[in-house]
Amino acid sequence: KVYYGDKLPKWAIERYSRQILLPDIGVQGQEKLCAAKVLVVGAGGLGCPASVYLAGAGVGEIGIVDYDSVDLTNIHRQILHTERDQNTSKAESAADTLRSINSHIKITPYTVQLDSNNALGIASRYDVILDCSDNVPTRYLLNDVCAIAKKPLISGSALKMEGQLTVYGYRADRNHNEKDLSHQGPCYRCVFPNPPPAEAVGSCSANGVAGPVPGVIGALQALEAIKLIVGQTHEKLLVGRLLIFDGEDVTFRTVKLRPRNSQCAACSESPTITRLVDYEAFCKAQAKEKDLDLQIL
Amino acid sequence: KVYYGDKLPKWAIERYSRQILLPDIGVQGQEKLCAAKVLVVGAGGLGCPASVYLAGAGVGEIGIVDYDSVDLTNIHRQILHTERDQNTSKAESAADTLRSINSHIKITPYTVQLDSNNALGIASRYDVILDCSDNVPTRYLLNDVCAIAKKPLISGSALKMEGQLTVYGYRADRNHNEKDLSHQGPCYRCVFPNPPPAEAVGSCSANGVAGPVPGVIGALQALEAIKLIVGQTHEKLLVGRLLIFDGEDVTFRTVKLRPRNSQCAACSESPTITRLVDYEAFCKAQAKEKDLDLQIL
Amino acid sequence: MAASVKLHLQFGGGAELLFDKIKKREIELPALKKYFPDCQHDKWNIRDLLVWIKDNLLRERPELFLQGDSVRPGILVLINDADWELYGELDYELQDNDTIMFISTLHGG
Amino acid sequence: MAASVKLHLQFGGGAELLFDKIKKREIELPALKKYFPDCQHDKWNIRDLLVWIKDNLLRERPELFLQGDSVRPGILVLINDADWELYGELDYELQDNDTIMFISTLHGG
Ligand SMILES: [Zn+2]
Ligand SMILES: [Zn+2]
Repeated sequence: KVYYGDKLPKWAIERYSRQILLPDIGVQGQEKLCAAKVLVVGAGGLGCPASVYLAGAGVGEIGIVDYDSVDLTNIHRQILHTERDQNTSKAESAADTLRSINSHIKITPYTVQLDSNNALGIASRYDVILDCSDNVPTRYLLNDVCAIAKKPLISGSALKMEGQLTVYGYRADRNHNEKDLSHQGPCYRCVFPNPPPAEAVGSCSANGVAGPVPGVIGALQALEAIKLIVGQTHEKLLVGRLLIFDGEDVTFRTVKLRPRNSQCAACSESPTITRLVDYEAFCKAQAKEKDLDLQIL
Repeated sequence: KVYYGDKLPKWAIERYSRQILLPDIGVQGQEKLCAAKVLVVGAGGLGCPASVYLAGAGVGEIGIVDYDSVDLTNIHRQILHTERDQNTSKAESAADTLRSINSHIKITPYTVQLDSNNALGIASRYDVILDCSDNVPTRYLLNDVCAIAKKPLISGSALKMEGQLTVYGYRADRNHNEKDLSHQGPCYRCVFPNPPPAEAVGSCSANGVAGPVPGVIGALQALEAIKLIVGQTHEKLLVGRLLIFDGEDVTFRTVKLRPRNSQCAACSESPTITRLVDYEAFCKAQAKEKDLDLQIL
Repeated sequence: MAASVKLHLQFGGGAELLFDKIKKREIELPALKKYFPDCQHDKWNIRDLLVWIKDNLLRERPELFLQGDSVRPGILVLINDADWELYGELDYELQDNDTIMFISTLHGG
Repeated sequence: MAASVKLHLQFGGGAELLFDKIKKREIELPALKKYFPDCQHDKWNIRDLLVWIKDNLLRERPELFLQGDSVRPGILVLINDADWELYGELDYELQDNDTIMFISTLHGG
């Protein structure tokens, strides 16, 4: 290989030039992106736009997890799947599209339901986890995985015309640009120690979602992942801040979250959760989206 | 054809169910989407995400204009093009991907440089225009086209880590949900009567852009188009409001623009611009993106 | 005796469905002792506000909004765009013109 | 004689590149007559502020920010998140704690 500069080959300098030009990325940032490994959990409305921008940016390894297969009702928002992909694995379908966009990176599809037995093994292969899932048990599972494995979790969600986004479990000690290396952002359990009652939880299949809404949140998840990988500090990231988007009138607000809880069951110095539990039991809910009763139409 | 309800066939009710469930869309809104015609000008960083969500939503006809061909440096943000599409027409490449996502809609690629001779002819076939272009002359051209043809213009832009979005030329008289049918939003010339000096204008190829930034803005352009088509009123749309996004720290703000200028050269009752002019001369700039000088790398 | 308090209430993330689907409301609370004659303190706090909301605004299924004397898990309370935990949660004394927001967390994707 | 005025200045869309790449600044303007002894009016307006910015903050290529006594075409001036045209443009009298934002319009895609 012919290297240009220290590590990046010349083709990469040219191919990624539009982002290398950004002062916040540069050649060094691109080297970090090319070396980074990101796990995207969910190949749906959030995971599709998130992973397509990560692949475009040249993130070296992308894992994409989804147990489900492509349904025709997914396609309005799950932009990596085509009509021909119906009834095939979402993870495989997404991976195929991502490979066609960037043949220089490694894409690993996981057609599995993430659970307490397999999650740590899969997540430990990656540096950053994106929560693009669609149910409460998986969100607590991923939080605890990230707390145990000490990985940042970029958590997006979308329903109807609204979306939410924040970065959980950020640790400054991984980033030498930080002044205070002891800074840690809150985790999901710091803010939400208890799960919501199952009957209060909506789902895209039961309540609907406008396609561009997860599109916005998923793209922002990719942006936060890129910023995190190139070493932006916590003030620039959505650490300890929650973005709330309402597409109904296109309003965004960023609210300040509580700091990390020094007694948190998951992320404190002496956590009570030291291994994964049964999240469907903890949340009294299934780790899959609620189904739509088509009778209501 | 078997119709379900008044007009929508049963397959469409099922396929688009996730957005039909939304109170703001419903079966009536979906009928409007299936009957709508949207022109997307630019198959780049904004036009790709914008058109993919419009195709997903079932917009009946989508035109996509781009004179350019796919370059490897585009792919990080122009998510409808794959590595195999290099050097082919961007409009054709985008159209092919959109067709694979939705075979029930009509996609028309236009591999032309939009100019004063062809713009009105193309735009008059559509109900709503999305400005996903990348240069100042095309932005003034599209504004005047929309003023003359009385079409709303959903204008997005992105550069480096920032994005902007607003709806120009909105006319309440096309929307029977509006209380005041005389309301008109400002056009681009109402706010910016004179073009900027050419040396003050940045471009994605010269200044760079983070891929997810046009991803966010393009998805929001699609959302505004969907809301406009289903009949949301101007208070809910970015009419007379400009969204400003800074990805550096993920801040969004919505600022209030001036109202329509009753003396506006383009959109007033007695406009001085009654036919298209030479926009490259008016802007003292070429209607194409500034090129990157790769020497600087 | 403390005066009345004007508040901006906001509901989102689905919490508005329990409140006639209205996302933004301007309310004016009467003097606290007028509303709760037996109350031991002088100024409205969030705990009092939740009772007032239950009495005056909550249309259906209070268990989807309240649990005990607090909000149910999964609803984030924001006082002027900051997590209420930063301000003492239920004991925060409401100030004139405060914006109090109740956001249901979303889990869809 | 009018007192000093504190302002939040913000630059975006590339306009910050002319100001040491700093997007947000807190500034305090001295009493107007102190800065412009020959001035015929008492209170700072935007016209005065632009001169002050040129003298004190603008590092390079003033023609990319100013044109005549106003800002160049393509820069939107916002007074507390509203287009300055709604407030009299150059003649708007600055109030303590105003946020004045200069946003370059973007054209990329
Ligand atoms: Zn925690
Ligand atoms: Zn006008």
